[in-house]
Amino acid sequence: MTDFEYVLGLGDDALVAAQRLAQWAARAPEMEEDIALANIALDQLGTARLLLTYAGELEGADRTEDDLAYLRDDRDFHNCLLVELPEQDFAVTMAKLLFLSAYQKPLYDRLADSGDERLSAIAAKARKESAYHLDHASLWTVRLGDGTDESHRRMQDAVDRLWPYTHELFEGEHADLRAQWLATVEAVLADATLTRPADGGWTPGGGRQGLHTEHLSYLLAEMQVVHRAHPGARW
Amino acid sequence: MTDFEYVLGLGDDALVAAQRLAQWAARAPEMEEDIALANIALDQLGTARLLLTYAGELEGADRTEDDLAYLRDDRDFHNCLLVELPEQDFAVTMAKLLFLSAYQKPLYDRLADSGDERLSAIAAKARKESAYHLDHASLWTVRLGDGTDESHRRMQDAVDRLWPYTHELFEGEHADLRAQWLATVEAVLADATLTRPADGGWTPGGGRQGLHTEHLSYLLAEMQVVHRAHPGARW
Amino acid sequence: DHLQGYFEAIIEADQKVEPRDWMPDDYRRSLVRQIAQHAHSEIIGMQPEGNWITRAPSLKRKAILLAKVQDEAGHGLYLYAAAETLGVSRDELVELLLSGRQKYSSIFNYPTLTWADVGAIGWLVDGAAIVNQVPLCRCSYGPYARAMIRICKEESFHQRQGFEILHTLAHGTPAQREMAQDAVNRWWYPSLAMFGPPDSDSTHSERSMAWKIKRFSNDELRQRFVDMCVQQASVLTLSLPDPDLRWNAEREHYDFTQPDFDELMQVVKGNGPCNRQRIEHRRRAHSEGAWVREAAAAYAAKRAVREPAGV
Amino acid sequence: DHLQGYFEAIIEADQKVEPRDWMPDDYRRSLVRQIAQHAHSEIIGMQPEGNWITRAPSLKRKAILLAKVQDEAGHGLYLYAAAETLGVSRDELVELLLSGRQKYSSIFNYPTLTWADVGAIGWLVDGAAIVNQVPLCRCSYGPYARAMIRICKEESFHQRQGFEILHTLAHGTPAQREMAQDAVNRWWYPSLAMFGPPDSDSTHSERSMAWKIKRFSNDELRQRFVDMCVQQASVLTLSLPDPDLRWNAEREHYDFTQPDFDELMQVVKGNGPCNRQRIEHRRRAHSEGAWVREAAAAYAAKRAVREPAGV
Repeated sequence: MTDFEYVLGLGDDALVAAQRLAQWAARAPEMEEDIALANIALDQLGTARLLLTYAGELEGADRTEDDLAYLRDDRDFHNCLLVELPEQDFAVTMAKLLFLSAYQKPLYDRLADSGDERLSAIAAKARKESAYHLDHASLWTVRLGDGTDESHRRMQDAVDRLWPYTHELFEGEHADLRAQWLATVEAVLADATLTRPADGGWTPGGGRQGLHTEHLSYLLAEMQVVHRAHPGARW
Repeated sequence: MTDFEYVLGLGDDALVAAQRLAQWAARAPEMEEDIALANIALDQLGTARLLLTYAGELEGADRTEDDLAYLRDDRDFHNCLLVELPEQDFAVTMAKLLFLSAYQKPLYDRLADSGDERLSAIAAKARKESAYHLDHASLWTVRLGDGTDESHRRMQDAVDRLWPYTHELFEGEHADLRAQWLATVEAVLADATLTRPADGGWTPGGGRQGLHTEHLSYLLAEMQVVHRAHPGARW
Repeated sequence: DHLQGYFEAIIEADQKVEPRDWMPDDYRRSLVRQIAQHAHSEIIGMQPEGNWITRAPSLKRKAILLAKVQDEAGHGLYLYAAAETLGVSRDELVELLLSGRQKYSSIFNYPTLTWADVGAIGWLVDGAAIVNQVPLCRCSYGPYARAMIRICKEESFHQRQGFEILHTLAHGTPAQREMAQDAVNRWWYPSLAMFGPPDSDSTHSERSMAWKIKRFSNDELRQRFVDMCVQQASVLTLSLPDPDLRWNAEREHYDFTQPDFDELMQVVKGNGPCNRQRIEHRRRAHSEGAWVREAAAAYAAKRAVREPAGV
Repeated sequence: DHLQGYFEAIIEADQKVEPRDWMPDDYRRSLVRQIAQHAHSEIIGMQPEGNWITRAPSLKRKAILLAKVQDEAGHGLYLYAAAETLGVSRDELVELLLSGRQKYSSIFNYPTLTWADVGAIGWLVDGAAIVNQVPLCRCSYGPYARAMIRICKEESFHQRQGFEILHTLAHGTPAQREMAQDAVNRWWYPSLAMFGPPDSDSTHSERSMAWKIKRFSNDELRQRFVDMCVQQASVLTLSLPDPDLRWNAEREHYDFTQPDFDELMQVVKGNGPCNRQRIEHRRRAHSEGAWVREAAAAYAAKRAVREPAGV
């Protein structure tokens, strides 16, 4: 049977990614991008809801998507560190999205063919969305990498900063997805005239075990504040 | 008898000011200033605790300082808007502190002589601290105003932005304190080679009635998150 | 002359004026002003509701609100496109917004203080917008009328969502109910003010009516809105904060207290609670995004050189 | 020679070397390195605890924590002043910190994840610091020894506060108790690693001992710390995360599992969870504050011209 914490981790990835993307609402660099980022946030949020609902069923303790989203502390979140990092710079947002979607796409492809019918149905829907996210992030990575000097510098800086966090995506059973991920990402970086960072050195992790950065608890404090202030209320 | 909401408003001013100042911890422009800002935050926090405790007693509903600080929403906070405004710029912090301490000082002077013994004792302690805050803010206002072109521009900008919010301080029974406040502030601004903004036009208010800016609820979400996550716990 | 006559005949016959048609300069200017203001309002209007996306109290509500704010960006884009058919560019209009030379709806200069404000904005503000905008679907200028049809459809969806939020809160815990009533109390009069000054003081109305840009007067629309809200408030079990609100059997309308038009004028002049915050937010987003837009332009220029059209 | 002989006699007699005294270059360099690293640790150490000031769960705890972080800034200042007596300036040392050429204690490269971490840092990290630092109060270099006396007094105050936080949590609700145990589990081994590599691998120790900068070996101090913590943990009713921890009657010490020194070396090399975050935070504070420091300098220069000394 599919593991509760595994599904929870996937759901938390999507939920935290959605929350970070939603912070761009009404402050994207152009209006079309406001719409695109909201779209992607909505996709991630939609997948998060399906996954958290399913995780709750697997757990069998009657926890709903909202119980799981709003009533856990950061020590009980299983998302990878990548998605929780702050993104004040649009280049960081695009680098995160590139790395995340290049991982989610093949992962969902695989899950769509898994024996678990529920998970397979969720993944079949999500993989189409991931393909769009990957296209969007690739397009911007290339534009920014091959745009102006400033945008090149910012995009390279974002890629360099985030690269160490991508190792965590391929921990354990996902190790073999890295080859495909690298092929995708390396091609985009090359197109974008960006340097692919070296591996090794610092490889932060721990998110899947609930050991997060100091950023996540702030994100959750904001996300959960209204829900927690009204215990037991319906919305 | 002294009014519960009046004392609560004074306490909320001090509490919210302390919370904003505490956000500077470990990121002040120089190490000495880290110490000074922490000192001022501690003073404001100390006064806030005394005032909130006293407010709780006046109310007579057994609410402690922590009940009042941690279990009210922004609609029930009575602080002036000035203290809740974000302060990412050191010039804004100093302008806020100048305006606030030039108001708290004569206010506490007056309360120290009031017939309410408790309030009088609290104010007698707080007014000495306010005198120090005022000195510190005046010093920096002059340094920044009469420093470099950049610091002059930033300091003037901070003064201009915050000036409209100072009208709220003198609503109602505090109206007559404005003359003394103006005398203090105008002298500092003159020393600092800064232009005293014109009155009139926009005079935002509502804080004393619980009508705040959109910033306060974020501040409270962060401040209250741990306390609220553990209802009834002792710390 | 001939062109003027043709234009007047189109208006008379309730036909649409199209971009290629001749139109009087004043008609064009008037439309640009109105459509631009409407577009700006959608863009600025994303802020007060966007303020609660990250804090929405359920994932379902978060998704609905995110989609709504996204719709507003979309409405902004349709409307700028409609204005562009009149010979101004979006960049020019955005510049006029950022420099304060063009306005947006004053309603967005009030703060959203609680989650219930999201409900109240949906119910009251979108409700008022619909009452204002439904007649614009028959506006004489084709592109604007067609944009409005699409927008109104989505707005009524938003209004129903706002109503649902308030309904849930009003039938929830005492704290939720109190939050809902408080939000309605704060948004009621600003919503009434959305219909503009009373007919006696309205400057542009008469000509707009003649040109069939506008079809009803401010006061007529305001009355229609009040009548609609009274019904719905009773379903919500929430009260409207007007002690003088009552049915007038003679007029077959509700009597009500007018909003404070002096306050409205103050807000229009820039002295509302959030005018500065809203415009600064927009300016900051615009300036912080400049390097991204420049990069996109630089990349497009490089591409154009590398891959000439048709290759 | 004569000076060398005098220096050695001072050391031998357990007297203090003072700034005006001659000292060997290596002694000076060694002290500068150690005092600077200690000062940097106080300054960087403000961050992990500072992370919880705005979220402290009671006003009393908020005040205590704020005062503690303030004390750390004060310790940083004493220590930079002590280093300055050796002929380096604070600005130079800060530059060495920001550029990564000088280190700070690796313990601060771990994140503070919950409120209980504030307690665990106070109890374990300050506890370890005290065990390390108490012997430094007798260090042969006068200014450092005197700074340490003052610092140790405050540190033991901080340690007691940390202990109290954990004691309250451990005797509170089940969630609080769990939070406390979790924090102790996470901070235990990093705290043991604060005493540095095992004596067999320690590079600078021997000479420092001869010069009476250091008085006990890393392993001696680590053992002292373990023995102390076992007692206190039982009062806290919390366990230490080491299944092999037990009293050894022969040694009259507790046996314990050594920390993972490979992990320590990784963190020292820059690969701990928060190395980048901590140093970037410090760099950002420094660079964002540059305009303020420049303004203060410009103002002081103007004043000096306007009001010459003595006027």
